[in-house]
Amino acid sequence: MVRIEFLGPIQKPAIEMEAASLAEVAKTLQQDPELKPWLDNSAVAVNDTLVSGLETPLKDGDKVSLLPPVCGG
Amino acid sequence: MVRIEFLGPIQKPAIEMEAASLAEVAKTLQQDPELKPWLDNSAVAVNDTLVSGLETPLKDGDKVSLLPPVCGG
Amino acid sequence: MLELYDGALDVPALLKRWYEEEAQSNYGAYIPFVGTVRDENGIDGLSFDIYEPILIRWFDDWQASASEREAKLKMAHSRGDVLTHESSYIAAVFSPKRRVALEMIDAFVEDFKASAPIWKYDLIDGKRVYADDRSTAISGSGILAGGAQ
Amino acid sequence: MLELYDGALDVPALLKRWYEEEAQSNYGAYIPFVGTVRDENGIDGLSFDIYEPILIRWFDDWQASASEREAKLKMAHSRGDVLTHESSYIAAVFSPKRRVALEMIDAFVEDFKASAPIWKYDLIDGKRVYADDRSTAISGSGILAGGAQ
Repeated sequence: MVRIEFLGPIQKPAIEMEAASLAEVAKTLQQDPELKPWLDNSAVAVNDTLVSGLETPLKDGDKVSLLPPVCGG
Repeated sequence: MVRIEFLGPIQKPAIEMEAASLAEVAKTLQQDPELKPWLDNSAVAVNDTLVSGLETPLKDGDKVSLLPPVCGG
Repeated sequence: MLELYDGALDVPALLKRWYEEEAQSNYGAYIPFVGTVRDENGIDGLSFDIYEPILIRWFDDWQASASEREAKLKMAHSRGDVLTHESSYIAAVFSPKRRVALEMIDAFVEDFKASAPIWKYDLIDGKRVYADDRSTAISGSGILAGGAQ
Repeated sequence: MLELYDGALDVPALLKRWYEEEAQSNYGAYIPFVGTVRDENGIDGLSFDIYEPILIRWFDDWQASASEREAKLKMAHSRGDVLTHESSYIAAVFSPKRRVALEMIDAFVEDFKASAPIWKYDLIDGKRVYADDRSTAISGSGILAGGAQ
């Protein structure tokens, strides 16, 4: 199981799913119409490291975070 | 009479002279060998306004200041 | 050094403490950037969410690159609500040389705005409204959306 | 606002007072630049001469141009002796917008270094030694020297 966390304004509780890669996570999340706009503009971190592609393999216990557009300061 | 003031590190007391223009002031100051290096690298103000040429006319009571290289901060 | 506070920052106290912490470190330049909540668009203030694990990594990477230039960074940010005319953000650079300090405070603050995992909300009539119009997608966003990227 | 002091600046007090003076002015960014005397080249400190009439004009010109961008400048500088690890200079910009503030603090500090009528001396064994190697001729210098200019 991997845990998917939605940060900041996404306002959605974390979910857990079976997934061996980010590509599988993407496929599942794309089925949620509410999430669609956030998928377009969110960055992704695996275990708190930002990733730049879907090839990242996932293992049991990994954490995937969605980071929507930011504005600190 | 115009008054010539030497600022900062020039360490020379002010002098007074008759001069109708900055060109005349320049001619007099150039005769002082001690001043030679300072003339090369000093800016000039007339009545506390920096000037960029020698054509500035002078009148009785004017103040000419020599400003050597600066380093505030 | 990264410091997070609930609510508004005590700016004079932070600026003083940071100055005194580095008073004997032989830095020639100290440049703090202080961000204050402006009274505009009828807001009562702003509110902030922070995701600390990634913020800390982002800050540590910056500290390492500052260190290569013999400089040091400090930063403080608010969590939760900060009312208008209160301050929510201070970034500061210490450096032996002024050019390094002037360039670094600019680059640091701009990268902070573009990359730091902090989300801003307007406080309007007691509600938090996500400031999407002022927010920036982190570089590399959109990989989960599928299709052309 | 331009403030001149005999000896070292009380940095925390100045940063605090300036912050509080503008707390209700609706500026979003406050960037002070603090210059501190480094312990180097065996000096005991630095010493400064200031020619106030031209410094005031220079500062007023800058304030006018800041004002056109809705910004405000403050500056404090020391006269006379300032020992190592003490501070001799603070420049600060307040602006509604961070880009204006970041660009202005850089341009202001650099022009200050190149143009402000202040002379610096190293304090070595109780003597003042003109820091000619670190000084910059003001733009337009040399007109009294005659010959090609």
